[in-house]
Amino acid sequence: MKRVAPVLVVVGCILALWYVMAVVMNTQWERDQAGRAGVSVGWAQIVPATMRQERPVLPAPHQVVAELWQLTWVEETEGRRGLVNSGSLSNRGLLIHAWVTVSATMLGFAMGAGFGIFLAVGIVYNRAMDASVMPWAIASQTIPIVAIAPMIIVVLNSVGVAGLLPKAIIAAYLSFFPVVVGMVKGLRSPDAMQLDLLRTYNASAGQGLWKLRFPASMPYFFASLKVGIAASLVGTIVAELPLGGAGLGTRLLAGSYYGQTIQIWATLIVAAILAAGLVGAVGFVQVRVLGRMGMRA
Amino acid sequence: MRMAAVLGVIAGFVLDWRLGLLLAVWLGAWLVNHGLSQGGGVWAMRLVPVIFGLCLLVLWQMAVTLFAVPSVILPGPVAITVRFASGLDMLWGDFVQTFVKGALSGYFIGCGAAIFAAIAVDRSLFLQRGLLPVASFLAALPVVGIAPILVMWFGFDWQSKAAVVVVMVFFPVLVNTVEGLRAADAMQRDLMATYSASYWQGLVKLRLPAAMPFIFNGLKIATTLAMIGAIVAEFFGSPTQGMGFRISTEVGRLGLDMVWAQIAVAALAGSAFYGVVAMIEKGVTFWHPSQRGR
Amino acid sequence: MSVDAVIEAKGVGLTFQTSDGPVRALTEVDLRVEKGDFVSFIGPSGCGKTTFLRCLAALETPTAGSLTVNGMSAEAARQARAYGYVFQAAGLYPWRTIGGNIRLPLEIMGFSKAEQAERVERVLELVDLKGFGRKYPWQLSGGMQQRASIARALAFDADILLMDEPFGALDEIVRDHLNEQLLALWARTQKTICFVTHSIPEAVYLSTKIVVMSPRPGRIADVIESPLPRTRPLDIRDSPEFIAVAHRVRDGLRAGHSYDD
Amino acid sequence: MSVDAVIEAKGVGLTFQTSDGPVRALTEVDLRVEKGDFVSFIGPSGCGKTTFLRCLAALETPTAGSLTVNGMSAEAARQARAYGYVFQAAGLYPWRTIGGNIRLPLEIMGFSKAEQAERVERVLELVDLKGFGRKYPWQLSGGMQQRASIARALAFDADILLMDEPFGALDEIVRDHLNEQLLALWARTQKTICFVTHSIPEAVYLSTKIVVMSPRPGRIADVIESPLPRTRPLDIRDSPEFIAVAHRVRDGLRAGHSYDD
Amino acid sequence: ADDVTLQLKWVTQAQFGGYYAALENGFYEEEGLNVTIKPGGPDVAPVQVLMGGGADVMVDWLPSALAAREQGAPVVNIAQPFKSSGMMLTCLKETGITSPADFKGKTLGVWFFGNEYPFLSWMSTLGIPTTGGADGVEVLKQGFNVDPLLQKQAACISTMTYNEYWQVIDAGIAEADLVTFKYEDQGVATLEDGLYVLEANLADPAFEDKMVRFVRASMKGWKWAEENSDAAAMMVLDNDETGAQTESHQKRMMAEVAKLTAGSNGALDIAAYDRTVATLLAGGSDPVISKTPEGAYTTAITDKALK
Ligand SMILES: Nc1ncnc2c1ncn2[C@@H]1O[C@H](COP(=O)(O)OP(=O)(O)OP(=O)(O)O)[C@@H](O)[C@H]1O
Ligand SMILES: Nc1ncnc2c1ncn2[C@@H]1O[C@H](COP(=O)(O)OP(=O)(O)OP(=O)(O)O)[C@@H](O)[C@H]1O
Ligand SMILES: Cc1ncc(C[n+]2csc(CCO)c2C)c(N)n1
Ligand SMILES: [Mg+2]
Ligand SMILES: [Mg+2]
Repeated sequence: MKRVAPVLVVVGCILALWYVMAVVMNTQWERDQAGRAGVSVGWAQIVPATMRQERPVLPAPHQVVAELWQLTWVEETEGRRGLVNSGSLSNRGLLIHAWVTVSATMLGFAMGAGFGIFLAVGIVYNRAMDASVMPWAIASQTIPIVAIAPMIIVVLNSVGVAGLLPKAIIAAYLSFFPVVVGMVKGLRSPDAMQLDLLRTYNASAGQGLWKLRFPASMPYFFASLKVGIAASLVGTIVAELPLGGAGLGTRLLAGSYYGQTIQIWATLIVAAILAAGLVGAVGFVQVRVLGRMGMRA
Repeated sequence: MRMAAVLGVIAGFVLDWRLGLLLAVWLGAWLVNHGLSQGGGVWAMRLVPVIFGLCLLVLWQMAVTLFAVPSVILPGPVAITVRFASGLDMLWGDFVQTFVKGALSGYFIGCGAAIFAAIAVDRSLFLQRGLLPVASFLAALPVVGIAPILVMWFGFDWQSKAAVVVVMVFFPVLVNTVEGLRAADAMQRDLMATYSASYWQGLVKLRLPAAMPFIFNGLKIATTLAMIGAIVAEFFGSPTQGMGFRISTEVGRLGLDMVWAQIAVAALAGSAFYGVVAMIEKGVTFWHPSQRGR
Repeated sequence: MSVDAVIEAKGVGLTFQTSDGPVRALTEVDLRVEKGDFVSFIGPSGCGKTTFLRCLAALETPTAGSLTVNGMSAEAARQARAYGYVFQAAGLYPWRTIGGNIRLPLEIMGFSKAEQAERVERVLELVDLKGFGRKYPWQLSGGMQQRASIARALAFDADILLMDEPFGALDEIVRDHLNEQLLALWARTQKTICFVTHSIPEAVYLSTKIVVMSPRPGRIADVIESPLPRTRPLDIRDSPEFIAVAHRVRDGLRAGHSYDD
Repeated sequence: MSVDAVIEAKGVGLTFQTSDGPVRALTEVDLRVEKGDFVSFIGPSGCGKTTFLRCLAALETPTAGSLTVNGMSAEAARQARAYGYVFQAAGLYPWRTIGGNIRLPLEIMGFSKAEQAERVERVLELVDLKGFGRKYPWQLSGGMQQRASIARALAFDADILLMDEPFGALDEIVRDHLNEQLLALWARTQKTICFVTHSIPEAVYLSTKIVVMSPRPGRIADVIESPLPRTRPLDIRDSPEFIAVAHRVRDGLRAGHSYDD
Repeated sequence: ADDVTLQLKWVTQAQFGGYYAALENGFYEEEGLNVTIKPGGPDVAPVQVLMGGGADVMVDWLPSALAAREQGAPVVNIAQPFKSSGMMLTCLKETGITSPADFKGKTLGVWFFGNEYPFLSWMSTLGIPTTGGADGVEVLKQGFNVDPLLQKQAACISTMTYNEYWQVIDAGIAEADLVTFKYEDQGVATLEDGLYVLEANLADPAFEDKMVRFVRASMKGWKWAEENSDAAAMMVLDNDETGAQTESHQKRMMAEVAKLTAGSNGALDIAAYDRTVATLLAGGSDPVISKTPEGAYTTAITDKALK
């Protein structure tokens, strides 16, 4: 209760502010419309009108909620292509798009995390890699991959890399960096004494990695996985923009072409819930693993 | 290890002589770097990343030339450099529009706001419990979703780019600062209590200085985000200038050399921005073991 | 009574509320410290020495009993800046020079710039660190840092000095040296000092009064008034009186110690 | 000579190359340790005690002189896993249980599973930690952790035990207790022990041979053969012989100590 | 059956209804073709896809195809199902714009990504600089939708007769409150949605034959779609993976598109082609193309297909 109450209050404040902003931002349109129609309107008409526009500048929260409901439950139960009527998830609803995005996110995340760990081990064990990789890894992240993702997707597509993979590659590109940074920190976290101990046992490099560096890096590992999986989701969504298939990214853009603000917001909320869910899942694994390792996460 | 690499090169030659050539160049550069890093002088270590980068560029050019990749798919570094040199005016104009106006202003506003918010959050347990989870939820909103909305709200010019940047950098800086403000250890705080110092004295003399390493962590992450945010926002509407505008327009016109020249500018500016913040960090947190060690 | 009670504790108790249930750190502590006393607290780990010192400094609030410092509540004494506190580790702020660290309390208490500079010089001299004011903490050895932190506590002329194992991390020789200096300082300034230590010789060497504590929950097992004279050369430690006191302390400690850790 | 030299150092010197120029940590160290000796190293901070121990363990390589361990080079001895090393802090891996920590060297050295289990049990008993094998380090007190780390060093039956201030962080009573136990263990196993400490009583109480070092650069100032019998109750520390040896150690230390830190 | 991949210029919508109609009605199958239609999007350059080998044939506008040709991407027009241009500039009446002369000093929304060429050549024929100022027009890179007009960030925006224009109407602005300038009416129309392939591929008779069949089936699809516009729109909907298109909007779009394809049998109208080239070359200081293109179209395919 102590934890929930403040969140509720803050959410309440945000909702209140949101309504106020909705009125403020949508008023102009009502006035313009009235002006074009040649009638004069007062606040009493404007305020309720701002909350039920079809293309609001800022949709009111209840409009977004209604849209969410519409695009999930209603679409699947009543829609022509919904679960009930067609036996498969409807592509008009958001569930299937969320699923497509999540699966590419997971694949990309697995690739990115794997690559990140590989690089981190290399950096820690190889002086040449230590000196050369990091500056370029930083530089790689200053490339606006998000901006050139469409081009990359098109090029990959044209050389026959299609399906989940191109999206996953962009997702991996964004998620490997936090993993490298975190894992290098983590693999280097054992102190000199812990390392010396293994030298007194004349342990091999491999034993050092498995018995000391990996276990010691776990807290850093999970912290960077959380950042990495969120980055991976962003990468997937960006990569979906030009694909025109299923996925939340396409869906966001499609909402945008047709100026369906409410639908964009609903999709955004789903994306944020997904992100929270993915990060939460990593956190769940973290608690389990660290718990089994006797560490208090 | 070395044996395996040589075998790889030979296998490459057998499959396709062009592939073999690429692998051979790669192996050569790697061996040079390996030798340098074993030697271990200060200058040698500086040279290693440079050789690594040059090697990547040479491989890129070779791949493009040897495999005759059409320039509308991927131009080589030489073509990009030529375009870079001939388009300096345009690149500069775009750079000012996107980086100086959009990214920098958004960066300063966003980071400043985040630090103030962090102080507020730190002061109030209530905000800490309420605001942080909500903020982390909002931070998960993908940029590409927010950008069109912000462009709709703040117009086409750099203000909307700055707004996107503000949104992007806010959370990482907030989280790091909040964590940093807690970094002062119990003993250091108790010391302040024994002086019966006021809240503000404690903040200015203890907690902010102690938080600096964390704050700079956030500020460094934010540099790369600022660059990306400003560019992406231009995809959703912009004046006819700006790096994002140019990238998207030139892709449509198949001016891929210009696209890559812009990417080079972004990478250079981004790395330099990162470097500058890292240098300031070095000056401000000179006392921190991580800085002293080096 | 003829002498002033600087510290007066009656039935002081403190129970921490933790997630595993309450932890009784102190119970029924009665103690009277007079002006100019040098009181050492000794006892096994976890017996509440630090906790008691923190109560004196109003960094913790006792949950039972009454505690006065200089005739007022500990909290009031803290706000009156009645004492200097020296922690186990030096606890210097790494971003300030040694001079800057010593200046810190002076800035907070609003001394004038000139006064600050003058006092910093004076206490640096007092702890034998003249000329080190512009160095950063990490440029000094552990012993020097510890002296700087004592200088910091001395800078604003509090009557009471609370020291929590200030020399715990130092080697024996440096420690002997600092012990001598501390005694000299005490003699010169006539401050009241409360001093926590783990070392029996240190406690016996320094104190006019030794408080032996026993754990679970923290209680006072014995209070020993030292028969040693106020002026003490280092080799007093081989004298029979010294050894006798040390024995009594060790016995007091043994009694309270269980070997299960 | 009739007894075997386990450690033989002749003119050992070590200079660290740092960014501020070379630091001479050790010069001209000559020392001979025989099988079954208990050698203590004592000296002011920074005099090179740790460095010398690390040279013995081949964790550092001397830049001058010759050093043999068990008749071979230190590096060869390390590869032959000739010794167990106990660090100042317990240095247990927090993600392994006490049993797991003790098993670590056994896993690395390729003992069979059964043998591992058997040895873990045996050494746990040896250090009085039977039944704690499944606990995590943080569930134990500092003293218990230190014993676990000794158990870890004992598990693989090295002849030589190198201990670098193993009890530095513990309180006096616990320390006394562990000292007694260590002596008992030494008597039982007849190992050769090299032991670094800051405490004069500890050095005198434990050792058959006390090496007093002096700094800048690290040299051996004095080597004292202890006249005390091998079996030592705690109160031997009040005996005149003990006090005499302690005095000699203190004088040796004083001589090498300069008070500029 | 022979595989053919078609890369669209834009997302799945009724603008491409003819191809979907041909697909769904089995016209491609009848010609022995197995056709895959790849949707495009705002950041997909169809020429890139074609050059990369990701598609055999693409839908593109003539101006951007010619510009690509100059950039060294040898694409060739093989058919032109769209006879007239659907592009226009839509302005709010309240801004006081009644003729192109009123553009000066105003802000106009323009699509880029290769769609800017018609606008730029129009402005240069009007002699209006696009760099802002009192005598020129301020150009905005218009995003995906009509918001700039609704939010009054621009006085006019680019619209297609079949798409964005109706979005403005749907948003609640009456036709009477709008002023439109069709490129067609201004004499600056350029040819839109044509079919293009790589020049090198045409040398291969098997490929040429495939294209002949493809164009024949596609045109059959277009003519069917013109007749049955509502049914064609439903086919488009069925092929929309994003699920974002609405039935009413697509039906209306199909009807509008039918007006643009009406009268075309697929063969390129050489006169219209020459007019487009002339417009593009006339671009003043910054022409879209710098020299008259050679071999940018072939009538060989349509000649055979229409036999
Ligand atoms: N903040 C706290 N919350 C809960 N328990 C505490 C807290 N601080 C101290 N304790 C407990 O109170 C008891 C006394 O602690 P204290 O630190 O005073 O011991 P100490 O005598 O100073 O020990 P040491 O010699 O190890 O410093 C211990 O059992 C400790 O675990
Ligand atoms: N890796 C190193 N690089 C440079 N100098 C070093 C290094 N290790 C130790 N030294 C220096 O060598 C000298 C001896 O250090 P050492 O750690 O052996 O001292 P010690 O006697 O163990 O001291 P203490 O009692 O504080 O543990 C010191 O001056 C120290 O600063
Ligand atoms: C970035 C962007 N470019 C173009 C259009 C407009 N548009 C919609 S359909 C179509 C015809 C394509 O054949 C065009 C040009 C847009 N909305 N956004
Ligand atoms: Mg304590
Ligand atoms: Mg040492």
